[in-house]
Amino acid sequence: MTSIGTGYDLSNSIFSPDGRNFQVEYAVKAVENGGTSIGIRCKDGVVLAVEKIVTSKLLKPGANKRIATVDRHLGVVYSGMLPDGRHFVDRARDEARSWRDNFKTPITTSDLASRMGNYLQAHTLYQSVRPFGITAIVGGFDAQEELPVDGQVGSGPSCGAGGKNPDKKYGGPFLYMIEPSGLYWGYYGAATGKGRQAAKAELEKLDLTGEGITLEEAVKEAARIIYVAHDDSKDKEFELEMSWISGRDGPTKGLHQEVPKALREEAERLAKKSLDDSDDEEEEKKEGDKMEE
Amino acid sequence: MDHRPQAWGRPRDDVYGAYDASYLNNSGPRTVTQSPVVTGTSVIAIKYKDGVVMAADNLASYGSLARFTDVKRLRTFLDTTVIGFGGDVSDMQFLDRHLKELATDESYEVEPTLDDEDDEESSSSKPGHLNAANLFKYLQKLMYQRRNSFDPLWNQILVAGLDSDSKPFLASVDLRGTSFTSPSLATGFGAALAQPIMRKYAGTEEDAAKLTREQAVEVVKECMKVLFYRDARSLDRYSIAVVNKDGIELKEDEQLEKQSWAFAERIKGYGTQTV
Amino acid sequence: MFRNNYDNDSVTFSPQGRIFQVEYAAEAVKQGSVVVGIASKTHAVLVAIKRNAEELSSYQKKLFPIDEHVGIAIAGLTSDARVLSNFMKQQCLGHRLTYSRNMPIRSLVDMIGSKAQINTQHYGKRPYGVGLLVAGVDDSGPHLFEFQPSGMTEEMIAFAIGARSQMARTYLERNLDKFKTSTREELIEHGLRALKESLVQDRELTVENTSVGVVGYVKETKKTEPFQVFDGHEVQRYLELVADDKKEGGPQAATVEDESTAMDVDA
Amino acid sequence: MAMFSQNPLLNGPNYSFSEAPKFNAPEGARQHRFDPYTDNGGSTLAIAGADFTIMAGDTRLTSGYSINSRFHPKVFKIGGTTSDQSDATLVLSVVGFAADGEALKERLDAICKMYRYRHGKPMSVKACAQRLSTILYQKRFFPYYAYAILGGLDEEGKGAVYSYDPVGSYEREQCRAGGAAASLIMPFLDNQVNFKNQFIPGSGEGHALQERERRPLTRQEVETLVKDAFDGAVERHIEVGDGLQMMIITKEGIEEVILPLKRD
Repeated sequence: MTSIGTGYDLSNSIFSPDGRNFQVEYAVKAVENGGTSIGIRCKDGVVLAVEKIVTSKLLKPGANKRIATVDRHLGVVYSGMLPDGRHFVDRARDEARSWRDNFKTPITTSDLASRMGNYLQAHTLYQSVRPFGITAIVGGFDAQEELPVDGQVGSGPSCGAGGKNPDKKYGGPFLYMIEPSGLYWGYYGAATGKGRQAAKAELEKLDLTGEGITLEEAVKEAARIIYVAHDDSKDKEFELEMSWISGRDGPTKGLHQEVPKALREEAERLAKKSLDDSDDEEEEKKEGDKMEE
Repeated sequence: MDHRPQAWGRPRDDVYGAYDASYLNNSGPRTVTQSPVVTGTSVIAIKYKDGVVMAADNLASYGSLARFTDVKRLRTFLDTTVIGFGGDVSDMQFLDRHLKELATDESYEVEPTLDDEDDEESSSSKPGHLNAANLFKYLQKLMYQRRNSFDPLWNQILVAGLDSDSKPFLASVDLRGTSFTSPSLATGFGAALAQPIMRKYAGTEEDAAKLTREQAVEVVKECMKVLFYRDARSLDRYSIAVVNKDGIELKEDEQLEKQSWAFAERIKGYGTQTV
Repeated sequence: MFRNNYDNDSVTFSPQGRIFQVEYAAEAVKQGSVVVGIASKTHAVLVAIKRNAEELSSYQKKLFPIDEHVGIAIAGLTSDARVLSNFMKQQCLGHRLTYSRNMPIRSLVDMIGSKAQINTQHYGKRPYGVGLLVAGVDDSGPHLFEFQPSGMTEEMIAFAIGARSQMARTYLERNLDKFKTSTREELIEHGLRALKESLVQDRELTVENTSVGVVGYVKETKKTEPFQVFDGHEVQRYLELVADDKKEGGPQAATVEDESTAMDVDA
Repeated sequence: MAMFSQNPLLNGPNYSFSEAPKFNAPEGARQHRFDPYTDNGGSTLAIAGADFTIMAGDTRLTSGYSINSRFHPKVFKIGGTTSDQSDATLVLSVVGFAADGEALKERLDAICKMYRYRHGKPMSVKACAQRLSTILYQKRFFPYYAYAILGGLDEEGKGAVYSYDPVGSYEREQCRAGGAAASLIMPFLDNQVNFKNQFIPGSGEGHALQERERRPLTRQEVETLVKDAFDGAVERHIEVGDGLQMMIITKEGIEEVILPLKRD
């Protein structure tokens, strides 16, 4: 690391000779030692999941939620410095509200991602602030139907397309991930935090880009991936939290909600089972190699 | 040809005459609208044994013109509270949007209940969520604050639901922030026409607690009919809501029935008689 | 590695992604004397060891009522605690005036959480040097929250912070499953026993150095048993609950705390 | 109905103050400006005894000729640490414009609560009286349109009544009636509490006739006076009726009594 001792890594917004902002890179380190969080975009919705490391047995089980709702149709999960994550969520909720005040319609997922990306990027421009110590995954379902404008009275004109292009499809599920630098991309599957490598490997195995998987499958896959990602730091106990969003005719009726307890427990049972099966396969493989020597 | 920018995109003065800007108020203090434009008429409500029945017609009048006939003047909040708006419709829309944002904030506080297994939570008293009494206090402060800044929300609002002890709650607040509660309430014309009728059935809290749901709905429908007879800014299509601990049943397109205009014959000047 | 360049202010990340100023602030919490909190289905309890600067001086107050349904136990810089408790008091009063109900404990705690977070992200600001245990009741029953200088706030079944609080936490972990159905007196007893675990061997619980705070919630009637702090002789009846395993040699005089306290820590 | 009617004279009985907007306004002034005030009727009464104070008020709330509510209390315990005010020591009654009355009560209550939080003891009635005066005067040019009366026990445990005008001028008195029927009740109190125009028969001729000697009234006598005062007021004033709310402040605490009044 050419940074330490050169003095270029001491304050924010300073470029090192090779063009890097080390404070942002150090912020990414803070993200990496947080619990794993993932998002999966399926064809009829989005699933978010997070591995909440249980820091003390005295914590009240199920009380400390990490996945937050922004507006009603958007979910945010994050890894890294949790107070930074809460500040991120507060700001996201303000952005969603100001959008509604101006346009009288819910904010789209891409617009929220863009605004939050700007907010994080702004924290890399000045020495008076430090970058955010989180990477956030934003999942949402933008309305496909023509929603009545908030507070609308009467049903409006009955003729004409109302400015909509009839053959263009609007809305649908969206997934974005925003890094401390403010950089964000759209994803089919996103993962961050300690177990992100293992999680990414598992996500790539799923057929997310082609025909896509259903919401129910995604809930089961998400649980399994979190268990796999958690696998290496086996000692620490963890609590799985999952949320999902579907279209208006789907199970959550367009709202971002926590996955019901029964469904989550079922998904966890399958995840543990598939984890044990894959352990047995490794034993057989090892014995196989021994036999060959 | 006058190429100066002020002339761009404007009808020519030499053809149409100089522009009359007298209606603009470019001197004097910034003023806000202080009179109702599109208005809704009475909202009436009555308590009964397990909850509250509320009704309001679907008319929005523009002065004496029956301008909009499908305006929903009963709005719901978090399916625990029904809010009825009399007075200015644009202020109603603003308040409805504002309450929707308040409901969104409420949905952020996802409260794990005491214990998942031991008690079913009725919708009206979901722990942590604002009930009707809480929402009423909020609205009362909002209306009073707007009155203090001489920029009032020109409404009289009825709020119905359950209070913190899960008992029926009904209260009213108006554009000045004046608020009060009573076993039955009515705004506008309803205060003069409907209240005397409703008070026969729900004069005191004890009387109201004896009313069944059917009786309460019947009384409210009777009053809506009387109001249609006598209030010149009323309509025969209305919305009616029943709220109790199981939530809200809202019907937004009821037709007034059992009308009988026989009494009109006796009114001098009606139709052809000259007596 | 080179810790001293990265720990001057709260806007500098170290190469491992840590903010040392926030971690040092957490140390200030450990300077304060130990406090314990426990929540059950019907009550939330706070107990605290109070310290005096010298033999003849008064004892530092540790439990503060914020509103009729919520109170806090503090560990660390008392001045920071005063700023936070005044803020919490105003928020609860404002909430009650606006909604006429007990302010939900979670939203109250989130407020001081985001307040504290800001102090860890802007130059020229410093983290709060105090940790809080917030015990209260609202429509969804009793709650116990821990607040840390980093802005981290979490809901607990029981917890302890302050000097040697690890011993108290070990006691709490051993008796974890008893708390949910404990009665009001049992909760206080558990709290005091946990406190005793954290005492330096020759010190003990006395009416001078022990404070008890209790708040309750009756689910059927939705009534709140207001938050109340018991000090001095009012604590005697609770001390008797845990007087059974008193060490021989009778009550020694309370020796003065030996650690030197740099700042005006709550001793 | 009265609220939306364009005709100002229909704006209800103009007993307490004339609210009819002027029509002969100079050119350019708007005709129908928003009037932030209204009169919600009702009446209050406070009498201080030797070791008690009674604060009373009717529970009717009106606007114009309609009754809004038959039970809208005007007398409030303030300064308690809990929302049920079980340990409150002061009582405030407000009458006039109900929204201002409620706002005033909530502000004073919040201030008393903060005082108790900061000083560890309840506010004395004397201190609270002065604080209320400053609250009222802060809005001297957009007043709280409410006639406030503050009741409690002074440092020596004697009954204390402080009465106010809407902008904060105040005075400690033996008794005071406020609101719509004040003009009916106050003379009754002068005669029955302060024994005005009552003379000892045969005690002298002309100026030598001695006035009846004033003595502190017992609690029972005062309660009867309050009931009679309100029964009289209800008979002759349409804005008073439905219910009588009384709060009796003694050193044991504050007792509340609710009695029916005529509902016509």
